[in-house]
Amino acid sequence: MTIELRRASFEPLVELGRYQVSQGELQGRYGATAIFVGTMRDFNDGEPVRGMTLEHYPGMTERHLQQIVETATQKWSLLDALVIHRVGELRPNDPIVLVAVWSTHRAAAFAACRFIMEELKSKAPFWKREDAATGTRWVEHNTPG
Amino acid sequence: MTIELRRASFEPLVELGRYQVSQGELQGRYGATAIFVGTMRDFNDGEPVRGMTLEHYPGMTERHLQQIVETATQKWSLLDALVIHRVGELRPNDPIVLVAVWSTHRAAAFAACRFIMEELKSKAPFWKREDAATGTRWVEHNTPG
Amino acid sequence: MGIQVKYFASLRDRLGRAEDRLAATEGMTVAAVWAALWPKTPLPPNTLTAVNMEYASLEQSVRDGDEVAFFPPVTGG
Amino acid sequence: MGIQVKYFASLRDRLGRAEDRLAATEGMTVAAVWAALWPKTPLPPNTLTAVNMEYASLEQSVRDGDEVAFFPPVTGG
Repeated sequence: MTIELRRASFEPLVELGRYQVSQGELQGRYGATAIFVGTMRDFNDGEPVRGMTLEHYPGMTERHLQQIVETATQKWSLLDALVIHRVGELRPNDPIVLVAVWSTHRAAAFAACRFIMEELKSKAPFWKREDAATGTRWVEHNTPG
Repeated sequence: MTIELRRASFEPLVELGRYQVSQGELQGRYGATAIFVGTMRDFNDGEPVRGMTLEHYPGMTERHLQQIVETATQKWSLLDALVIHRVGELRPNDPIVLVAVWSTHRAAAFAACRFIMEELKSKAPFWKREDAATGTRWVEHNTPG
Repeated sequence: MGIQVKYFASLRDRLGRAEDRLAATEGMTVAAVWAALWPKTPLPPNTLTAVNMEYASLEQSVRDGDEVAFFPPVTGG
Repeated sequence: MGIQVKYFASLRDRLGRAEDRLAATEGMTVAAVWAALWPKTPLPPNTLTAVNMEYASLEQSVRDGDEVAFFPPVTGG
Protein backbone atom coordinates (compact mmCIF):
# COMPACT_ATOMS: atom_id res chain seq x y z
CA MET A 1 0.00 0.00 0.00
CA THR A 2 1.57 3.27 -1.10
CA ILE A 3 0.49 6.87 -0.56
CA GLU A 4 2.25 9.78 -2.23
CA LEU A 5 1.82 13.53 -2.47
CA ARG A 6 3.42 15.14 -5.52
CA ARG A 7 4.47 18.77 -6.03
CA ALA A 8 5.14 18.24 -9.74
CA SER A 9 2.85 17.06 -12.53
CA PHE A 10 2.75 13.27 -12.93
CA GLU A 11 1.61 10.76 -15.55
CA PRO A 12 -0.87 8.44 -13.79
CA LEU A 13 -0.71 5.62 -16.32
CA VAL A 14 3.09 5.65 -16.45
CA GLU A 15 3.30 5.68 -12.65
CA LEU A 16 0.80 2.87 -12.45
CA GLY A 17 2.67 0.72 -14.94
CA ARG A 18 5.96 1.25 -13.12
CA TYR A 19 4.43 0.56 -9.73
CA GLN A 20 2.75 -2.61 -10.89
CA VAL A 21 5.96 -4.01 -12.33
CA SER A 22 7.88 -3.06 -9.17
CA GLN A 23 5.48 -5.02 -6.96
CA GLY A 24 6.85 -8.45 -7.85
CA GLU A 25 4.56 -10.33 -5.52
CA LEU A 26 1.50 -9.09 -7.43
CA GLN A 27 2.43 -10.99 -10.62
CA GLY A 28 -0.04 -13.72 -11.49
CA ARG A 29 -2.10 -13.08 -8.36
CA TYR A 30 -4.36 -10.20 -9.26
CA GLY A 31 -7.32 -10.68 -11.54
CA ALA A 32 -8.79 -7.21 -11.10
CA THR A 33 -7.39 -3.70 -11.11
CA ALA A 34 -9.79 -0.80 -10.56
CA ILE A 35 -8.36 2.62 -11.26
CA PHE A 36 -9.62 6.15 -10.95
CA VAL A 37 -7.90 9.24 -12.32
CA GLY A 38 -9.14 12.72 -11.45
CA THR A 39 -8.04 15.38 -13.93
CA MET A 40 -8.25 19.15 -13.85
CA ARG A 41 -10.88 20.48 -16.23
CA ASP A 42 -10.64 23.80 -18.05
CA PHE A 43 -14.05 24.93 -16.81
CA ASN A 44 -16.02 24.70 -13.56
CA ASP A 45 -19.40 26.05 -12.54
CA GLY A 46 -19.81 27.25 -16.13
CA GLU A 47 -16.67 29.39 -16.09
CA PRO A 48 -13.31 28.87 -17.85
CA VAL A 49 -10.52 27.99 -15.42
CA ARG A 50 -6.88 28.77 -16.25
CA GLY A 51 -5.13 27.19 -13.30
CA MET A 52 -5.58 25.80 -9.84
CA THR A 53 -3.68 25.68 -6.56
CA LEU A 54 -4.03 22.62 -4.37
CA GLU A 55 -3.30 23.35 -0.73
CA HIS A 56 -3.03 20.65 1.91
CA TYR A 57 -2.34 20.22 5.61
CA PRO A 58 1.12 18.64 5.76
CA GLY A 59 1.04 15.67 8.09
CA MET A 60 -2.71 15.41 8.47
CA THR A 61 -3.27 14.82 4.75
CA GLU A 62 -0.81 11.94 4.55
CA ARG A 63 -2.14 10.46 7.78
CA HIS A 64 -5.72 10.51 6.55
CA LEU A 65 -4.88 9.06 3.16
CA GLN A 66 -3.10 6.26 4.98
CA GLN A 67 -6.08 5.68 7.27
CA ILE A 68 -8.50 5.62 4.34
CA VAL A 69 -6.46 2.98 2.52
CA GLU A 70 -6.09 0.94 5.71
CA THR A 71 -9.83 1.02 6.25
CA ALA A 72 -10.33 -0.18 2.67
CA THR A 73 -7.96 -3.10 3.22
CA GLN A 74 -9.95 -4.05 6.33
CA LYS A 75 -13.27 -3.91 4.49
CA TRP A 76 -12.20 -5.77 1.32
CA SER A 77 -9.68 -8.41 0.38
CA LEU A 78 -7.06 -6.36 -1.49
CA LEU A 79 -3.63 -7.29 -2.78
CA ASP A 80 -2.32 -3.74 -3.10
CA ALA A 81 -3.36 -0.10 -3.42
CA LEU A 82 -1.68 3.04 -4.72
CA VAL A 83 -2.80 6.62 -4.12
CA ILE A 84 -0.99 9.59 -5.64
CA HIS A 85 -2.33 13.13 -5.14
CA ARG A 86 -1.02 16.41 -6.52
CA VAL A 87 -0.43 19.52 -4.45
CA GLY A 88 0.74 22.95 -5.61
CA GLU A 89 0.07 24.69 -8.91
CA LEU A 90 -1.92 22.84 -11.57
CA ARG A 91 -2.97 23.65 -15.09
CA PRO A 92 -5.96 22.32 -17.07
CA ASN A 93 -5.55 18.67 -18.07
CA ASP A 94 -3.11 18.03 -15.21
CA PRO A 95 -3.87 14.85 -13.26
CA ILE A 96 -5.00 15.58 -9.69
CA VAL A 97 -5.39 12.14 -8.18
CA LEU A 98 -4.73 8.51 -9.01
CA VAL A 99 -6.30 5.67 -7.02
CA ALA A 100 -5.52 2.09 -8.04
CA VAL A 101 -6.57 -1.09 -6.26
CA TRP A 102 -5.50 -4.65 -7.04
CA SER A 103 -7.56 -7.63 -5.97
CA THR A 104 -8.24 -11.24 -6.92
CA HIS A 105 -11.80 -10.47 -8.00
CA ARG A 106 -13.50 -7.41 -9.44
CA ALA A 107 -16.16 -6.78 -6.80
CA ALA A 108 -13.58 -5.93 -4.13
CA ALA A 109 -11.48 -3.85 -6.53
CA PHE A 110 -14.40 -1.75 -7.74
CA ALA A 111 -15.84 -1.21 -4.27
CA ALA A 112 -12.52 -0.33 -2.64
CA CYS A 113 -11.51 2.09 -5.42
CA ARG A 114 -14.82 3.90 -5.12
CA PHE A 115 -14.62 3.92 -1.32
CA ILE A 116 -11.12 5.38 -1.29
CA MET A 117 -12.14 8.17 -3.68
CA GLU A 118 -15.26 9.09 -1.70
CA GLU A 119 -13.39 9.06 1.59
CA LEU A 120 -10.55 11.08 0.11
CA LYS A 121 -13.00 13.67 -1.24
CA SER A 122 -14.81 14.03 2.07
CA LYS A 123 -11.98 13.63 4.60
CA ALA A 124 -8.50 14.26 3.23
CA PRO A 125 -7.54 17.90 3.93
CA PHE A 126 -6.96 19.36 0.48
CA TRP A 127 -8.36 22.65 -0.77
CA LYS A 128 -8.66 23.89 -4.35
CA ARG A 129 -8.29 27.52 -5.33
CA GLU A 130 -9.20 28.17 -8.94
CA ASP A 131 -7.77 30.86 -11.16
CA ALA A 132 -10.84 31.75 -13.25
CA ALA A 133 -11.46 34.56 -15.72
CA THR A 134 -13.10 36.59 -12.95
CA GLY A 135 -10.24 36.15 -10.48
CA THR A 136 -9.16 33.48 -8.03
CA ARG A 137 -11.73 31.72 -5.89
CA TRP A 138 -11.71 28.90 -3.38
CA VAL A 139 -13.80 25.91 -4.42
CA GLU A 140 -16.42 25.70 -1.69
CA HIS A 141 -17.50 22.09 -1.92
CA ASN A 142 -16.97 18.94 -3.94
CA THR A 143 -19.47 17.47 -6.38
CA PRO A 144 -21.39 14.72 -4.56
CA GLY A 145 -20.26 11.19 -5.41
CA MET B 1 -16.56 5.11 -28.19
CA THR B 2 -14.20 2.35 -29.28
CA ILE B 3 -14.49 -1.44 -29.06
CA GLU B 4 -11.64 -3.75 -29.99
CA LEU B 5 -10.92 -7.45 -29.92
CA ARG B 6 -7.23 -8.37 -29.85
CA ARG B 7 -5.57 -11.64 -30.87
CA ALA B 8 -2.20 -10.58 -29.43
CA SER B 9 -1.21 -9.57 -25.91
CA PHE B 10 -1.68 -5.86 -25.19
CA GLU B 11 -0.52 -3.35 -22.58
CA PRO B 12 -3.70 -1.77 -21.16
CA LEU B 13 -2.02 1.30 -19.66
CA VAL B 14 -0.02 2.04 -22.80
CA GLU B 15 -3.11 1.62 -24.98
CA LEU B 16 -5.07 3.84 -22.65
CA GLY B 17 -2.46 6.58 -22.69
CA ARG B 18 -2.27 6.51 -26.48
CA TYR B 19 -6.01 6.51 -26.90
CA GLN B 20 -6.50 9.39 -24.50
CA VAL B 21 -3.96 11.55 -26.32
CA SER B 22 -5.47 10.64 -29.70
CA GLN B 23 -8.92 11.84 -28.62
CA GLY B 24 -8.15 15.55 -28.93
CA GLU B 25 -11.65 16.70 -28.01
CA LEU B 26 -11.30 15.09 -24.58
CA GLN B 27 -8.53 17.47 -23.48
CA GLY B 28 -9.54 19.76 -20.63
CA ARG B 29 -13.08 18.39 -20.59
CA TYR B 30 -12.88 15.22 -18.52
CA GLY B 31 -12.54 15.36 -14.78
CA ALA B 32 -12.98 11.64 -14.14
CA THR B 33 -11.59 8.50 -15.72
CA ALA B 34 -12.68 5.15 -14.30
CA ILE B 35 -10.70 2.17 -15.52
CA PHE B 36 -10.90 -1.56 -15.02
CA VAL B 37 -8.29 -4.08 -16.09
CA GLY B 38 -8.96 -7.81 -15.88
CA THR B 39 -5.80 -9.90 -15.80
CA MET B 40 -5.22 -13.63 -16.05
CA ARG B 41 -4.28 -15.16 -12.73
CA ASP B 42 -1.98 -18.15 -12.35
CA PHE B 43 -4.50 -20.05 -10.25
CA ASN B 44 -8.26 -20.57 -10.26
CA ASP B 45 -10.56 -22.66 -8.08
CA GLY B 46 -7.51 -23.51 -6.00
CA GLU B 47 -5.54 -24.98 -8.88
CA PRO B 48 -2.49 -23.63 -10.76
CA VAL B 49 -3.32 -22.51 -14.29
CA ARG B 50 -0.66 -22.43 -17.02
CA GLY B 51 -2.58 -20.91 -19.87
CA MET B 52 -6.00 -20.03 -21.15
CA THR B 53 -7.84 -19.90 -24.47
CA LEU B 54 -10.46 -17.23 -24.97
CA GLU B 55 -13.04 -18.22 -27.57
CA HIS B 56 -15.66 -15.82 -28.89
CA TYR B 57 -18.53 -15.68 -31.36
CA PRO B 58 -17.22 -13.46 -34.18
CA GLY B 59 -19.79 -10.84 -35.02
CA MET B 60 -22.05 -11.38 -32.02
CA THR B 61 -19.31 -10.49 -29.56
CA GLU B 62 -18.48 -7.17 -31.20
CA ARG B 63 -22.15 -6.36 -31.62
CA HIS B 64 -22.89 -6.98 -27.95
CA LEU B 65 -19.89 -5.01 -26.71
CA GLN B 66 -21.08 -2.13 -28.88
CA GLN B 67 -24.62 -2.41 -27.49
CA ILE B 68 -23.35 -2.49 -23.91
CA VAL B 69 -21.31 0.67 -24.39
CA GLU B 70 -24.22 2.40 -26.15
CA THR B 71 -26.53 1.52 -23.28
CA ALA B 72 -23.98 2.99 -20.85
CA THR B 73 -23.85 6.24 -22.82
CA GLN B 74 -27.65 6.44 -22.67
CA LYS B 75 -27.72 5.85 -18.92
CA TRP B 76 -24.88 8.22 -17.96
CA SER B 77 -23.33 11.39 -19.30
CA LEU B 78 -20.05 10.10 -20.75
CA LEU B 79 -17.43 11.82 -22.87
CA ASP B 80 -15.82 8.65 -24.19
CA ALA B 81 -15.37 4.93 -23.56
CA LEU B 82 -12.81 2.35 -24.63
CA VAL B 83 -13.18 -1.43 -24.39
CA ILE B 84 -10.40 -3.81 -25.45
CA HIS B 85 -10.81 -7.57 -24.97
CA ARG B 86 -8.36 -10.35 -25.73
CA VAL B 87 -9.20 -13.51 -27.62
CA GLY B 88 -6.97 -16.48 -28.40
CA GLU B 89 -4.18 -17.96 -26.29
CA LEU B 90 -3.29 -16.24 -23.01
CA ARG B 91 -0.67 -16.82 -20.36
CA PRO B 92 -0.76 -15.91 -16.66
CA ASN B 93 -0.40 -12.18 -16.07
CA ASP B 94 -1.74 -11.39 -19.56
CA PRO B 95 -4.38 -8.66 -19.60
CA ILE B 96 -7.81 -9.99 -20.60
CA VAL B 97 -9.95 -6.88 -20.69
CA LEU B 98 -9.63 -3.11 -20.42
CA VAL B 99 -12.65 -0.88 -19.82
CA ALA B 100 -12.11 2.89 -19.55
CA VAL B 101 -14.75 5.57 -19.24
CA TRP B 102 -14.26 9.36 -19.36
CA SER B 103 -16.77 11.74 -17.84
CA THR B 104 -17.01 15.21 -16.37
CA HIS B 105 -17.72 13.90 -12.87
CA ARG B 106 -16.76 10.76 -11.03
CA ALA B 107 -20.19 9.33 -10.23
CA ALA B 108 -20.99 8.70 -13.91
CA ALA B 109 -17.51 7.36 -14.66
CA PHE B 110 -17.54 4.86 -11.77
CA ALA B 111 -21.09 3.68 -12.44
CA ALA B 112 -20.63 3.30 -16.19
CA CYS B 113 -17.31 1.43 -15.86
CA ARG B 114 -18.86 -1.01 -13.42
CA PHE B 115 -21.97 -1.41 -15.58
CA ILE B 116 -19.96 -2.15 -18.71
CA MET B 117 -17.91 -4.81 -16.90
CA GLU B 118 -20.95 -6.53 -15.40
CA GLU B 119 -22.82 -6.50 -18.71
CA LEU B 120 -19.74 -7.76 -20.55
CA LYS B 121 -19.32 -10.60 -18.05
CA SER B 122 -22.95 -11.67 -18.30
CA LYS B 123 -23.76 -11.01 -21.97
CA ALA B 124 -20.74 -10.81 -24.27
CA PRO B 125 -20.15 -14.23 -25.84
CA PHE B 126 -16.66 -15.16 -24.68
CA TRP B 127 -15.65 -18.50 -23.20
CA LYS B 128 -12.54 -19.37 -21.21
CA ARG B 129 -10.81 -22.73 -21.41
CA GLU B 130 -8.09 -23.14 -18.81
CA ASP B 131 -4.98 -25.22 -19.15
CA ALA B 132 -4.57 -26.46 -15.58
CA ALA B 133 -2.23 -29.03 -14.05
CA THR B 134 -4.98 -31.64 -14.34
CA GLY B 135 -5.72 -30.91 -18.00
CA THR B 136 -7.79 -28.40 -19.92
CA ARG B 137 -11.23 -27.42 -18.67
CA TRP B 138 -13.90 -24.95 -19.69
CA VAL B 139 -14.64 -22.34 -17.06
CA GLU B 140 -18.29 -22.94 -16.24
CA HIS B 141 -19.35 -19.61 -14.82
CA ASN B 142 -17.98 -16.22 -13.87
CA THR B 143 -17.47 -14.99 -10.32
CA PRO B 144 -20.50 -12.91 -9.34
CA GLY B 145 -19.93 -9.13 -9.46
CA MET C 1 -30.19 -21.52 -48.13
CA GLY C 2 -31.56 -23.00 -44.92
CA ILE C 3 -30.68 -22.21 -41.32
CA GLN C 4 -27.07 -21.94 -40.29
CA VAL C 5 -26.51 -23.45 -36.83
CA LYS C 6 -23.44 -22.80 -34.67
CA TYR C 7 -22.15 -24.36 -31.47
CA PHE C 8 -19.49 -22.85 -29.24
CA ALA C 9 -17.06 -23.76 -26.48
CA SER C 10 -17.84 -26.77 -24.26
CA LEU C 11 -21.05 -27.48 -26.15
CA ARG C 12 -19.17 -27.70 -29.45
CA ASP C 13 -16.64 -30.03 -27.83
CA ARG C 14 -19.43 -32.23 -26.45
CA LEU C 15 -21.22 -32.44 -29.77
CA GLY C 16 -18.00 -32.88 -31.70
CA ARG C 17 -19.01 -30.31 -34.31
CA ALA C 18 -19.09 -26.53 -34.70
CA GLU C 19 -21.78 -26.05 -37.32
CA ASP C 20 -24.85 -27.57 -38.90
CA ARG C 21 -27.25 -26.54 -41.59
CA LEU C 22 -30.88 -27.48 -42.00
CA ALA C 23 -33.95 -26.38 -43.92
CA ALA C 24 -36.52 -24.43 -41.94
CA THR C 25 -40.02 -25.85 -41.63
CA GLU C 26 -43.18 -23.79 -41.23
CA GLY C 27 -43.32 -22.13 -37.75
CA MET C 28 -40.04 -23.73 -36.67
CA THR C 29 -38.73 -22.59 -33.26
CA VAL C 30 -35.21 -22.54 -31.84
CA ALA C 31 -36.16 -25.57 -29.74
CA ALA C 32 -37.33 -27.36 -32.88
CA VAL C 33 -34.02 -26.63 -34.60
CA TRP C 34 -32.21 -28.39 -31.79
CA ALA C 35 -34.68 -31.30 -31.73
CA ALA C 36 -34.36 -31.78 -35.49
CA LEU C 37 -30.56 -31.90 -35.36
CA TRP C 38 -30.11 -33.73 -32.04
CA PRO C 39 -33.18 -35.92 -31.57
CA LYS C 40 -31.42 -38.14 -29.01
CA THR C 41 -29.62 -35.38 -27.09
CA PRO C 42 -31.61 -33.11 -24.76
CA LEU C 43 -30.42 -29.51 -24.85
CA PRO C 44 -28.05 -29.21 -21.87
CA PRO C 45 -29.44 -27.08 -19.04
CA ASN C 46 -28.19 -23.47 -18.98
CA THR C 47 -27.56 -23.50 -22.73
CA LEU C 48 -27.96 -20.02 -24.20
CA THR C 49 -29.49 -19.48 -27.61
CA ALA C 50 -29.15 -16.69 -30.14
CA VAL C 51 -30.83 -15.94 -33.44
CA ASN C 52 -28.94 -13.69 -35.85
CA MET C 53 -26.50 -12.77 -33.06
CA GLU C 54 -29.16 -11.59 -30.61
CA TYR C 55 -30.15 -13.61 -27.55
CA ALA C 56 -33.39 -15.48 -28.20
CA SER C 57 -35.72 -17.79 -26.29
CA LEU C 58 -36.30 -21.41 -27.28
CA GLU C 59 -39.77 -20.38 -28.42
CA GLN C 60 -38.56 -17.82 -30.92
CA SER C 61 -39.45 -18.79 -34.47
CA VAL C 62 -36.81 -18.96 -37.17
CA ARG C 63 -36.77 -19.21 -40.94
CA ASP C 64 -34.40 -19.90 -43.80
CA GLY C 65 -31.50 -17.46 -43.83
CA ASP C 66 -31.35 -17.19 -40.04
CA GLU C 67 -28.27 -18.02 -38.02
CA VAL C 68 -29.04 -19.94 -34.82
CA ALA C 69 -26.42 -20.44 -32.12
CA PHE C 70 -26.27 -22.66 -29.04
CA PHE C 71 -23.64 -22.06 -26.38
CA PRO C 72 -22.89 -22.43 -22.65
CA PRO C 73 -22.94 -19.53 -20.15
CA VAL C 74 -20.46 -16.86 -21.17
CA THR C 75 -17.25 -16.42 -19.17
CA GLY C 76 -15.44 -13.41 -20.61
CA GLY C 77 -13.90 -10.41 -18.88
CA MET D 1 4.89 25.49 24.87
CA GLY D 2 1.17 26.31 24.53
CA ILE D 3 -1.25 25.33 21.83
CA GLN D 4 -0.27 25.65 18.20
CA VAL D 5 -3.21 26.87 16.09
CA LYS D 6 -3.37 26.59 12.29
CA TYR D 7 -5.75 28.00 9.69
CA PHE D 8 -6.02 26.80 6.11
CA ALA D 9 -7.31 27.86 2.71
CA SER D 10 -10.17 30.41 2.54
CA LEU D 11 -10.31 30.69 6.33
CA ARG D 12 -6.63 31.64 6.47
CA ASP D 13 -7.19 34.21 3.74
CA ARG D 14 -10.18 35.68 5.62
CA LEU D 15 -8.30 35.89 8.90
CA GLY D 16 -5.16 37.16 7.22
CA ARG D 17 -2.95 34.74 9.17
CA ALA D 18 -1.91 31.09 9.03
CA GLU D 19 -0.96 30.36 12.64
CA ASP D 20 -1.45 31.41 16.22
CA ARG D 21 -0.17 30.24 19.54
CA LEU D 22 -1.82 30.51 22.93
CA ALA D 23 -1.51 29.04 26.40
CA ALA D 24 -4.08 26.42 27.33
CA THR D 25 -6.38 27.10 30.26
CA GLU D 26 -7.89 24.43 32.50
CA GLY D 27 -10.58 22.42 30.62
CA MET D 28 -10.16 24.48 27.47
CA THR D 29 -12.16 23.24 24.46
CA VAL D 30 -11.59 23.72 20.74
CA ALA D 31 -14.45 26.27 20.78
CA ALA D 32 -12.70 28.14 23.60
CA VAL D 33 -9.46 28.25 21.62
CA TRP D 34 -11.28 30.01 18.82
CA ALA D 35 -13.13 32.36 21.19
CA ALA D 36 -9.89 33.31 22.95
CA LEU D 37 -8.14 34.15 19.69
CA TRP D 38 -11.07 35.66 17.75
CA PRO D 39 -13.42 37.14 20.35
CA LYS D 40 -15.15 39.35 17.78
CA THR D 41 -15.34 36.80 14.92
CA PRO D 42 -17.85 33.95 15.15
CA LEU D 43 -16.48 30.68 13.79
CA PRO D 44 -17.75 30.52 10.19
CA PRO D 45 -20.42 27.85 9.66
CA ASN D 46 -19.15 24.59 8.17
CA THR D 47 -15.67 25.15 9.58
CA LEU D 48 -13.95 21.83 10.31
CA THR D 49 -11.72 21.37 13.32
CA ALA D 50 -8.86 19.00 14.07
CA VAL D 51 -6.77 18.30 17.13
CA ASN D 52 -3.37 16.75 16.54
CA MET D 53 -4.32 16.02 12.92
CA GLU D 54 -7.50 14.09 13.76
CA TYR D 55 -10.95 15.52 13.22
CA ALA D 56 -12.39 16.79 16.50
CA SER D 57 -15.61 18.38 17.73
CA LEU D 58 -15.77 21.91 19.12
CA GLU D 59 -16.35 20.35 22.54
CA GLN D 60 -13.12 18.36 22.56
CA SER D 61 -10.76 19.53 25.27
CA VAL D 62 -7.20 20.50 24.50
CA ARG D 63 -4.04 21.18 26.43
CA ASP D 64 -0.57 22.62 26.01
CA GLY D 65 1.37 20.81 23.32
CA ASP D 66 -1.70 20.15 21.18
CA GLU D 67 -2.04 21.34 17.61
CA VAL D 68 -5.49 22.70 16.79
CA ALA D 69 -6.57 23.41 13.20
CA PHE D 70 -9.53 25.27 11.71
CA PHE D 71 -10.36 24.91 8.03
CA PRO D 72 -13.20 25.02 5.49
CA PRO D 73 -14.77 21.91 3.90
CA VAL D 74 -12.14 19.90 2.03
CA THR D 75 -12.17 19.88 -1.77
CA GLY D 76 -9.46 17.46 -2.86
CA GLY D 77 -9.54 14.65 -5.39
